[in-house]
Amino acid sequence: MNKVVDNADEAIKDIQDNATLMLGGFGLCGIPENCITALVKKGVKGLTCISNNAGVDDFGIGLMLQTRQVKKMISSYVGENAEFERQLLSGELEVELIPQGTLATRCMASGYGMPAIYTPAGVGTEVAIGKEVRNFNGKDYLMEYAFDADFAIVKAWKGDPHGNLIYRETARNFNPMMAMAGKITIAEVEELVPAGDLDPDQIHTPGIYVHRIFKGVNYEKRIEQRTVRKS
Amino acid sequence: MNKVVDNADEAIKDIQDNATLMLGGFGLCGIPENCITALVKKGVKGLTCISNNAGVDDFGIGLMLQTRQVKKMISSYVGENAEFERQLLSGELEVELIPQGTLATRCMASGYGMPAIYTPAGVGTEVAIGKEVRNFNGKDYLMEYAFDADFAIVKAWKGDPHGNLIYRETARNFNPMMAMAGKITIAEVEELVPAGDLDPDQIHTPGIYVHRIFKGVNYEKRIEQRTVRKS
Amino acid sequence: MLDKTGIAKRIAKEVKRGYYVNLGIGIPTLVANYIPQGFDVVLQSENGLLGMGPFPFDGEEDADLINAGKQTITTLPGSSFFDSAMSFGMIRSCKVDLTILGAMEVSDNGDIANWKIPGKMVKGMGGAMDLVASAKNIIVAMQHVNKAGESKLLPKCSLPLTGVGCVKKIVTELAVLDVTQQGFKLLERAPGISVEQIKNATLGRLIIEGDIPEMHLD
Amino acid sequence: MLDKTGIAKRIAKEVKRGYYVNLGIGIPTLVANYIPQGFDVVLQSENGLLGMGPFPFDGEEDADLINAGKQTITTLPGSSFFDSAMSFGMIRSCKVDLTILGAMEVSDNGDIANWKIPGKMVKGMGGAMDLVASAKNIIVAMQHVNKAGESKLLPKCSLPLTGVGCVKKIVTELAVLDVTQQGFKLLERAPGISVEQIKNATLGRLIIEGDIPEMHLD
Repeated sequence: MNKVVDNADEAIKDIQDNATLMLGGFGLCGIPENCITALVKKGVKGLTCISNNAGVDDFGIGLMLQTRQVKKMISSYVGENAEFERQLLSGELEVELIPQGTLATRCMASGYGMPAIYTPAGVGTEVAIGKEVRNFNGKDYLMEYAFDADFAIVKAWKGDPHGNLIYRETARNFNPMMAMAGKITIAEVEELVPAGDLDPDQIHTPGIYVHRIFKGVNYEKRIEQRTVRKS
Repeated sequence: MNKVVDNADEAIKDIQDNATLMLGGFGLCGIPENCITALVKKGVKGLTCISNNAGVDDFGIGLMLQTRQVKKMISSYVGENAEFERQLLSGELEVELIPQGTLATRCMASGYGMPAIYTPAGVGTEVAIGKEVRNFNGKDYLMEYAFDADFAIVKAWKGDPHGNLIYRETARNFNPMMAMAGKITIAEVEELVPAGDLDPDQIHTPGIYVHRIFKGVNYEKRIEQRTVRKS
Repeated sequence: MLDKTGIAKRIAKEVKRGYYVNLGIGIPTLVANYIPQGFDVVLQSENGLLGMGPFPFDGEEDADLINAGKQTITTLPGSSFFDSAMSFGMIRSCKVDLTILGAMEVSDNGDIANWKIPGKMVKGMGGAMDLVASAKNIIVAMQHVNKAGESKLLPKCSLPLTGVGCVKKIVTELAVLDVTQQGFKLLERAPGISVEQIKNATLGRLIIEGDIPEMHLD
Repeated sequence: MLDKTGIAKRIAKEVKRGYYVNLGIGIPTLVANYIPQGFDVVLQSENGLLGMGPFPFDGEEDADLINAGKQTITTLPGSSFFDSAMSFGMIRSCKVDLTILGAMEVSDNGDIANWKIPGKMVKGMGGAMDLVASAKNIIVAMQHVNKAGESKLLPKCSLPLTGVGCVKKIVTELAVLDVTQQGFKLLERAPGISVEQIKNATLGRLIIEGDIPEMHLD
C-alpha cells in the first residue's frame, strides 16, 4: 500500500465548502498544523469542525476562525479564543458542546462500527435534553450516537506508507479515535519512514483506517501554558 | 505502585469455587499458562470460564476440563478438544457460544464503563433469540451487555510493577480487553522489568487495570497448527 | 469442474488492488497463494493482524504469531498487531473491503449457514457471525453440492443461519454466481461444465441470461 | 480560615496509598504538592496520561507532554500514555479512585454546578461531566461563599448542573463536610472558624452532631 501524498495541499485538495471535518489534538497539543495551514490557504468555507478545542486566536483552528471558514464547532471546551467568543456572541458561529469523554467515545464508536453508545456523562443536566435515558443496573445512561466526518485530519509522530501511525506522549489524545471515524482520513506525520520500519507491536493506528499520509514540515508545536518549576 | 506477587499460586490464592474467570488467549496463543497450572493445583471447582477457546485436551483450559473444574464455558469456538466434547454431550459441562467480536467487545465495554453495546453480529440468527434488536440508519443491531468477571487472568510479554503490560504479536488478542474487565485482574508476564523501563508510549494495558502481576516461568507456548513452507 | 485450487484461483481474481481482505479457513486461505506478487493487498487476520504473510520456513515458526486458523504465519513490511476488539471494530466499521469464507448452505437471498449442524457437536461460530454481519462484500467459496449430492444453493437454508442477506457472490466447483434480489445469477461456468449441470445442481432461484461464458483462470 | 494552599493540604489527607487520582484545574492541581513523597499514588490526566509528574524544569518543557489544564508536565517511572477514549473509559469504569475538582455550587444532595453561568460566555464542560458522572469518590475544593458573600452550599443549585447526586465531600476555606442523605454533615472546622460561622455561610441543610473538631494540617 502506498498512501503517501506530497504535502498538505495535496492531501486536502478535495475538501469542499460545507464539509464536516474532525481535527485531532487537545488544546494545541497534537494538532494537524500543516493541514490547518493548507485549509486556510485553500479558503474552503462553511466548515463544521469536530475538535476538542478551537485553538487560540492566532494558532490552530483559531486561524480558520479568523478567516471565517468555520460555520460550526463541535467541541468540549472552547475557552482560549477571543475571536471565537466574538463570532459566537455575534451569531456568526454555531457551537455544540459535548462532554469530552462522550466526544471521544462517539468517534471511537464510529471506528468500531457501533452505532450508539451509553454513557452516564450528562445525565440530569441540560446535555440530556432530548436524549434517550436508559437505566442499566440501577444507573442512568444517555444514549449517544456514533459520529463520523467527511474527513478526519490527524497528526502523528511517525507513520509509514501503509498509513500506520505512532503518536507521541499526550499528543495522542483524540487523534486515534478521529483517525478511525473519517470517511477519508488524512494523517500528517513528523517522520515518514519506509514500510517495515515501525515495530508492528507498537502501532497505535493501523493503516487500514488511514487513506492519505504525508510528512509535515515546519512544526511549531506551540505551548499553551508553559509551566515550569525552579531548579 | 507495587503490584508484584511471587508467583501464580500467590496470584490466584483467593479464587474460590464457583468464581467467574476470564482467561486471555486465542487458541493456545497468549494464554496464561502459569495461572492455569496453579488453578489445576489449587483444585478450585465449579468455575465459569470466559475465554475465546477451551484449549486442547492436554493443554490450556483443557487441563482444567480434565480435572472437572469447569462448570461452564463462554467461548466463540471450542472445537479442538475431545474431553470438552465428551463433557458437553454428557451434560457435565455447560457451554455458551458467543460471536468472537461480540465476546471481545462485551469485555471492552466493561473496561470502558459502557453497560451495553450494539453489534450486527447474530441478527437474524439463533444468537438473537431473546435479545433486543434495534435499527440504526436502516440496519439492525443486537444489544449485548458488557460483562465482567470476578477475576481476569491475562498473559503479557513484558510488564512492570505498576501493572503496565506490553503484548507480543498475535498473543495480544483478547488479553487487553479481559485485563480491563476483571474485578481483580491478574497478569503473568515473560519479563518483569523495573518501573520506567517500558516506554510509556508503547504500553498496551495501563497499570490502572491490573491488580497483581508476576513473572511467569517455564513457558511452553505450544503451537496448535505448525504450518511451514518449503525453503 | 474446478478443484479447490481452481476455486481459490478464480476467487483471487475478485481481489482488487488496494483491498483489505479477510480470508476464512479452508479454501479461502488458499486464495492468498494466487494474489499476484506485488499486488497491493493486505490480508487481515481477525485474531489481530493486518499484513499477514506466508507460512514461515521450517524452524522459523513463532508461537506468538498465528492466524485465525491457529496456523503459524509471518508478517510483511507494514504489518500491525492489535487486539480482538479493534480487529472486529475494523470489521464492523466496514474497513475490510472483502471477506471470503466457506459455507454449508447459501440461500438465493444471500443468507448463509456455516456454523452448526443440528445433532452434531457444535464447535461455535468463531468470528463468522461478526464477519458476515459487517462485511460490505462477501464471497463464499464452497462445493455446489454436498456429499449426498444435494444442492447447497437453496431457496432457503435448512441449517441454522450465520447471517442474513449478506452473501454477494459464490464460487463453486461448477460456477460463479452473484446473489441478486431475483436469486442466484449465473455469471460463469467452470471449464467443461454445462449450464444444464449447474441448473441441476442448484435448488434456489437461478437466473440465466444470454450466453454464460466459461471462466478464465490466469 | 484556610487559604488555597490550606484547602489543598487538607484534601491531600484524603488521598490514600494505592489511589489513582484525577485532579481538576485550580486548587485541585495544588493537591499534588502535598501528597507525601514516596506515597504510592498515581495521578491521571484525562488527556491521556497515568503517572503525571511535577512541572518540568525551565528549558525541559515538551510541547507533546501536557496535562488537562494544558500545562507542561513530566512523567514518572511507570507512566503510560493512552488515547482520550481509553482515558474516559477508565474513568467511566471507576478505575480512578478519587476525583478532586472545583465547583461554583454544590447542593445538599450532592448535585454540582461548575461549567456554565447563564448570560456569560460558555466555554464548555470539558471532561467534568464525564468525571462527576463516573467517579466513585468525588471531593469538591471550593470557597464556601462567592464574591458577593452568598453561600455556594445550597439546598438546590441555581446554575445549570454538571452532575447529579455525585459529590461525596467538600473542603472549603471554612470546613470539611460530607454529603449525606440528610444533607451536608459538618466534619471539621478550619482553624479559628466557629460552628456558627459555618452555619451562617451554609444555605443547604447542615447537620451538626456533637463537638466539631478543628482540622489538623500538620
